[in-house]
Amino acid sequence: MTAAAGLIRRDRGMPAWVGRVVTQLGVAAAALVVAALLLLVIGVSPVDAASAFWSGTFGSPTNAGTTLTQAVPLFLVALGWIVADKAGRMHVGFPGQVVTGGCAAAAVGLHSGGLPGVVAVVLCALAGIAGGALWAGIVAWLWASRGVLEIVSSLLLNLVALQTLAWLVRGPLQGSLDRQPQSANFPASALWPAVESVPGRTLSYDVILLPLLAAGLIWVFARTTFGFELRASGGNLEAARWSGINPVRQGVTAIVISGGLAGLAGAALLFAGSAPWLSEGFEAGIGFNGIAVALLARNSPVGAILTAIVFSSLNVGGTSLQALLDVPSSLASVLQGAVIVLVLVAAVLAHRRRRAAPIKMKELVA
Amino acid sequence: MGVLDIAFLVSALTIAAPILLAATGELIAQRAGVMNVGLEGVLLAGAFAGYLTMTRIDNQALGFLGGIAGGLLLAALMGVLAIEVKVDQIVAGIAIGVLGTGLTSFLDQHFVPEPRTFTPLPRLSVPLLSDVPVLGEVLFHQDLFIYVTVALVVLAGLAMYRTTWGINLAATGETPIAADAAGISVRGVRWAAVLIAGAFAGAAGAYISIGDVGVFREAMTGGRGYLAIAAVLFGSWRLRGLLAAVTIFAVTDAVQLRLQSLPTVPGEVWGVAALLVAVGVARSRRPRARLIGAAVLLGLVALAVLRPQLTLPASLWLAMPYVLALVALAAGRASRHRAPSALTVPYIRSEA
Amino acid sequence: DGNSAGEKTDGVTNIGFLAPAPRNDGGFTQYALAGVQAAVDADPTLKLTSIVDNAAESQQQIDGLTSLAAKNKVVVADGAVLNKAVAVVAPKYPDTHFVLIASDLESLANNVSSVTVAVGLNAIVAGAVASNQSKSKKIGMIAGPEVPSSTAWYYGMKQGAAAENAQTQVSQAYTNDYNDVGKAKQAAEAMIANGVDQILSDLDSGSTGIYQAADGKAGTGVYNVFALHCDDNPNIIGSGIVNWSDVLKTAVTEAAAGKLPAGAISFGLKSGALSYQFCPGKGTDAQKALAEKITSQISDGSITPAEGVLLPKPSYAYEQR
Amino acid sequence: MTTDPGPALQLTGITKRFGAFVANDRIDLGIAWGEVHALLGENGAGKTTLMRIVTGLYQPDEGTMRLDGEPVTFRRPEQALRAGIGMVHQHFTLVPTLTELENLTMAPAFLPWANGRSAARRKAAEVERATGLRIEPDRLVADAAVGERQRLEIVKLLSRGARLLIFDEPSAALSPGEWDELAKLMRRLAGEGHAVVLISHKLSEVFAVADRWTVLRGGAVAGTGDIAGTTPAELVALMVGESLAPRRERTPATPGGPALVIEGLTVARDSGATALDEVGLEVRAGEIVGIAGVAGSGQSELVEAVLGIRPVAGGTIEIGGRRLERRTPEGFYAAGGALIPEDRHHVAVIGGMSLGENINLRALRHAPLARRGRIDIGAARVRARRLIEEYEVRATGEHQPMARLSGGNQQKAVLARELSTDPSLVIAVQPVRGLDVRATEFVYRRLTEHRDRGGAVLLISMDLDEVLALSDRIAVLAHGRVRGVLDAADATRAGIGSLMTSSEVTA
Ligand SMILES: Nc1ncnc2c1ncn2[C@@H]1O[C@H](COP(=O)(O)OP(=O)(O)OP(=O)(O)O)[C@@H](O)[C@H]1O
Ligand SMILES: Nc1ncnc2c1ncn2[C@@H]1O[C@H](COP(=O)(O)OP(=O)(O)OP(=O)(O)O)[C@@H](O)[C@H]1O
Ligand SMILES: [Mg+2]
Ligand SMILES: [Mg+2]
Repeated sequence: MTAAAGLIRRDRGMPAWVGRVVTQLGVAAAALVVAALLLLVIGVSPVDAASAFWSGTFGSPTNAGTTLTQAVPLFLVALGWIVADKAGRMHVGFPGQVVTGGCAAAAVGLHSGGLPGVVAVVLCALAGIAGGALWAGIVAWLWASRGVLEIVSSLLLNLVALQTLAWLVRGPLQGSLDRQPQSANFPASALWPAVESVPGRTLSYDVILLPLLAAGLIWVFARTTFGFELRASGGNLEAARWSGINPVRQGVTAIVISGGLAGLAGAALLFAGSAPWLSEGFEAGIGFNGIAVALLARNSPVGAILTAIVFSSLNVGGTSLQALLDVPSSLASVLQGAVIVLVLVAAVLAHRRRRAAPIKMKELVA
Repeated sequence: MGVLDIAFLVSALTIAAPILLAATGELIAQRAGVMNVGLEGVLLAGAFAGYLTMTRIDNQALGFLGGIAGGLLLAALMGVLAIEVKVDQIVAGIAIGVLGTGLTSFLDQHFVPEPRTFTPLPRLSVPLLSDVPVLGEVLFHQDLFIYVTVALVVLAGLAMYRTTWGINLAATGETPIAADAAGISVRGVRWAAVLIAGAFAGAAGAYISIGDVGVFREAMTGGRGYLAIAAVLFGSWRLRGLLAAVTIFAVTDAVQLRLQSLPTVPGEVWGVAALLVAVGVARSRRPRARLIGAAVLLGLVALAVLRPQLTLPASLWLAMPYVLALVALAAGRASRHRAPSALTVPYIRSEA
Repeated sequence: DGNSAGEKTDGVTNIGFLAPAPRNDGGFTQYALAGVQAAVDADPTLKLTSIVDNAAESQQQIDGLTSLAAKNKVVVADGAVLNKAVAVVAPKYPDTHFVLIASDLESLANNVSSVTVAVGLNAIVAGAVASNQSKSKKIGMIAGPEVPSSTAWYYGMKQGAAAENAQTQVSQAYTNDYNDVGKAKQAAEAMIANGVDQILSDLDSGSTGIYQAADGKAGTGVYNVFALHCDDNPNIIGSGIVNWSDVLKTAVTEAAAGKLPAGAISFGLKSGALSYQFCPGKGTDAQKALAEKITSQISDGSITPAEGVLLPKPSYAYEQR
Repeated sequence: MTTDPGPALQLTGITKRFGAFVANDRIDLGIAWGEVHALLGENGAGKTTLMRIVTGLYQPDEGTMRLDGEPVTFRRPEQALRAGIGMVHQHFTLVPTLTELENLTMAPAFLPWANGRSAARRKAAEVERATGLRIEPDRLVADAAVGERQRLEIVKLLSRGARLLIFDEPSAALSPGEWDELAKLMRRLAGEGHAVVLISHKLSEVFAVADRWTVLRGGAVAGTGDIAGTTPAELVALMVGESLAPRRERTPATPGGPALVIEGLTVARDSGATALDEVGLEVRAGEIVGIAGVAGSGQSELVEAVLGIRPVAGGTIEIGGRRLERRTPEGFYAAGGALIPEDRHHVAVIGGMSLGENINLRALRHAPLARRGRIDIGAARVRARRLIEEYEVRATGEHQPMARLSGGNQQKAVLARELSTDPSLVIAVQPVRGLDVRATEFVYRRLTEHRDRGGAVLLISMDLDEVLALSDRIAVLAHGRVRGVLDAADATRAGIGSLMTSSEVTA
């Protein structure tokens, strides 16, 4: 039986599969053409740009490490979205949860100077998870007991979290040089370990979370009653309730788990990146980009690994295009937007070919 | 000197107008089932296109038309993605947000390297009415955009609630197959709604740039697009709720800017907050909510009377409107007006 | 690997520039960039290779600085908020010289020069003049984000106003964005409604909003920072000039020649980087005399800057990751 | 009626494929003005698909349609509606958040600012004058009962000028009284020159109203003819391809201990009004107790209270001799309960999940399929396949998404799920709704076998024949009270009928 339906789709026969790849290659080519045209507009050679992009993202172990490490928070948020989405809860509170997770982790991290490394690292990660989960818990509580739509409350809570962060880095957590709105640096012992052999130690060990969590999540959805009940609640809340599942509990759990994942992403941003301090913009848009990662991967955890790396290379490569070829930052974001649009279209076209559209059983009146 | 003076009301109105117009457009689109989370990008497109037009043809009417065209352009992209290709609307919106921000600043650097400044829209006084004390100054001495916004919002309300088109719109967002079966073109209605949203957001963007201040800056919309979306959601997809939300957002923002220049929070602010809570308590039916509300009310009244030397950091003040909105949602009775059922769901006939 | 930092090739010294704000912000970033450009124009062996702007987030700043450092001999980091990012990147590229603008940190690394201007000193003069000009004895300052360089203007104005008239009240407001014109307009209107009649704008393009608010209320004086903008609006009285362009030109030229010492370098009134200037036809003789008096009092030390007027200099030990 | 009706609608060689699956196979069908044409066939035979083609919801892969001799193609429902063809779908095409009047007003708007409400009100009044169908304009559709919604659908079609009306299993949602009204309406419409297509699994209904019939089997036409010249047995044989074995004689029940005991149960409706008033009821092991009553007598509240999703104001519920303390669906099932709910679409199936997962929906959460929270996928697959086979669910496999199954087959999957958990008590509400004849027989046999094995069954149905045929005892529910409990042997239609409609005085 296909407990993994929706995660792993079986295709019959090669032609559909081939067609999908062909479509995706076609759209990738289109994306490249669009990018090349934009670059030509400002007089940058697309070949130079390609090589600058490559060298900035995967051209050296150092940069590849950066790209992979920065993919982790995106991936964590994407997983958060997938968990909530499977339970039918469409919340968009990831930016807020990344921020609160990061703040909680930072608050702990700043005071963990005396602790042994392992303890500090684990404590910070747990604080991040707790911070995100707690913030998501508000969304969950409002939904479960007050009937407030999760998309509404989570959107508002994002705005609250951002302002709270702005206050924290000027108030209680401010501790930087120059009284800038930044915290002090976290003690080195609290930073997440990095792979020694990569020059610059840009590859943090948290990349192992990518395969680990993806596999874990697939397993949970396909092979555990918890995952099954979660999906059932998301598929049809009333039917789940009538068959003895507590869909409210499942929904609350899913929202809280997804908040915890986003909170962990916040901790990863601060403790696994190369900027070990809390600053106002540290969330860097990964809350929403993580949703895009999940959706472009069609909510597949394995696909999310790839899309997260693609997204992170777009970010990192965009910066290196600016630094190496003087491509303006605005053009870098235009390229990013164009690539997302084209990838979206590719995903849908490839999907159409497969003729196995996911079913939204939008019941009519009855 | 006070916080809640005439200038304050005028300022709140100016803050509110573009958000209100963009939110009304977005409400129409969402009632048809299309959510554009990249509204910020559409606003920017309108702001830049209006400004660009002004740099070429120094005419405010044409400038606004340019802004509308800019908004329509990005909205049309949303339409193609959401209605034709049927991609996921949330990612499409994210992409549109990124594109709007990037494109406008790129084109700005390219086409208008030397920033220009234009005269903002002049204030027009409505004869006689503008002489009414306080209200006259606030309501009848405004620029044309604000009058037009009010007119458009009223029109949008009439269209949504008093016409066949409004019924079709609601049906398309709620049960597209029912609309389809009744002969309504789901695509047609969704396209119309998305384009109206684009035109409204484009005009609102043009107001932010050439209408209010006469300049364009990268990312100058400063999150107003997100506020507009929040207002639609917080307003439970109804025009009345949306108005309430925009009012809360604009008033708190205007208060916040005033409070920063004051050493302590003046008593009248607590008083107004107490008034708001009192209204909430009066409307609430749940005993527990009333109890909590009454306690909060008492606290606020105490603050208003005692006027303690209290001050709140600016960022926490800025968080207030959202906290207020959340409290209002939590205290309100579960409304039967929920999100349109088909919001963000592409309509594919064979799967309906 | 980073150590192969951009050397002089063909006798050309490459310069890179990174800013958290947009390059055409009509203010701080734009003036700094103009200074770099002036240095490059003046010396054919200097070349501005790339500009990374809008780098608002720490990780992105580090990535940008890293890429720039690999390719350039001199890297300008335009804003004190970049201090930590510079502290991370600089030690990895000992052959690249980092010029950190608007920061006064002493010892980040021995290839980093923190170049700043004591803007607060200028604010004392501006505060005294504004207080003298004010009829309501209420003056104010509007800035973008609440950061030390902005609060320095506030505290300086406060000190200067107190020196001129102990009754004068000084208020402050932050729009959180140097370039949000609409917000600036709202903030200025709010101040004016509260009786403030002299406003100093520590904003970039946001200043336009203050002009428009002042236009609506005759008799309101506006003061700029960085440069004179007298043509922009008739209400402008003067400006607390901060000559970032000159500072940057000097710093970049020296850094390219290897002559800029590491550590904090602060420019002040004596160097000419700071000065208070009136717009043509503005300012009474008494006010001009007042400005000169205050300036010389600061210079000779009879006015010592109050707390918050100068940027803090914490002792700071960076722990490298 | 015209002298020469002629073919109003002529389908020739209509074929529709879903992927490799052929749902309609070269179908020829003629429908004349002035007739009620019954479209019959087993679950999954392709009836709904064919009618969706006729109304422009699907495009045929092959074949042509002629309306009054003119070739027509409908690419969307509007075109069909313009040509005068409308359909009352099994799942209504109404907008629940709008009022009934607004649902009528909903139409392509040529002038965006026009308000069609008053015109719609006028048209509704015209339809009422012509047919007697009355709507309540200002009521939200969400608040309307199923029969009322169906009436609204019909008014909608008539007011839009439909001349050929298609009804897809209309009686499935109706009480017998409502059905009688609908039947009369169909006859009247046909008498006025309309054409009516009726899809139904109940031959009694077909013989009561239809003039002609067409039977589909496996997507192809198996036969067509006049009602007058045929018998139910003949049609059944055509539908299933063989003649059905006659129903076995019922053995008398041998009731054991109490399986479900309800005492003094008082439950409120959503609106706060009393739905059940001190209801007492006992179902013993080894017997089938039927509950008869007109729709809205409190049946759904009774089910929801026993299941544990509706708060009770007073009274006790015991299952298997144990009183349920914290009443939750989980507790109900744990006590050995099973439930075939009435509203399959909303509360019984999960359309986005596979058939297999739906069949195992409850079993997957306990041993033997799951141990310590981990699912044994292999065992689950085997079980799903066995049940699909045993309950004759027509599907491409256990992977097929539930929403892609025909209505009847979804119902069979629900039956398989509920009856396979070895329950001591089965609550079956309208268990054969939407099922074809053979499947109906199958379900009746299953319920009876369950009883014979010592299980208890509480059968709730609006169909008095069903209650009479299956029950050992019959409780009559009216206005939230049990008006009497009869032994099936003594029960007559008339006796039950008078209890069902009894007023407050008799108690
Ligand atoms: N089975 C399907 N799978 C995917 N997309 C579909 C399917 N059926 C229809 N569509 C898409 O839905 C849209 C409308 O479909 P169709 O062409 O059948 O309607 P139409 O007659 O054009 O309707 P209208 O003119 O009212 O919009 C088209 O963009 C089509 O690509
Ligand atoms: N969209 C679809 N995709 C794939 N298969 C489908 C689709 N719609 C229907 N089918 C299949 O086509 C067959 C015919 O379905 P249809 O709904 O027409 O049956 P029906 O005769 O109306 O049955 P019932 O009496 O159960 O309502 C079924 O086997 C069903 O699974
Ligand atoms: Mg059917
Ligand atoms: Mg078409």
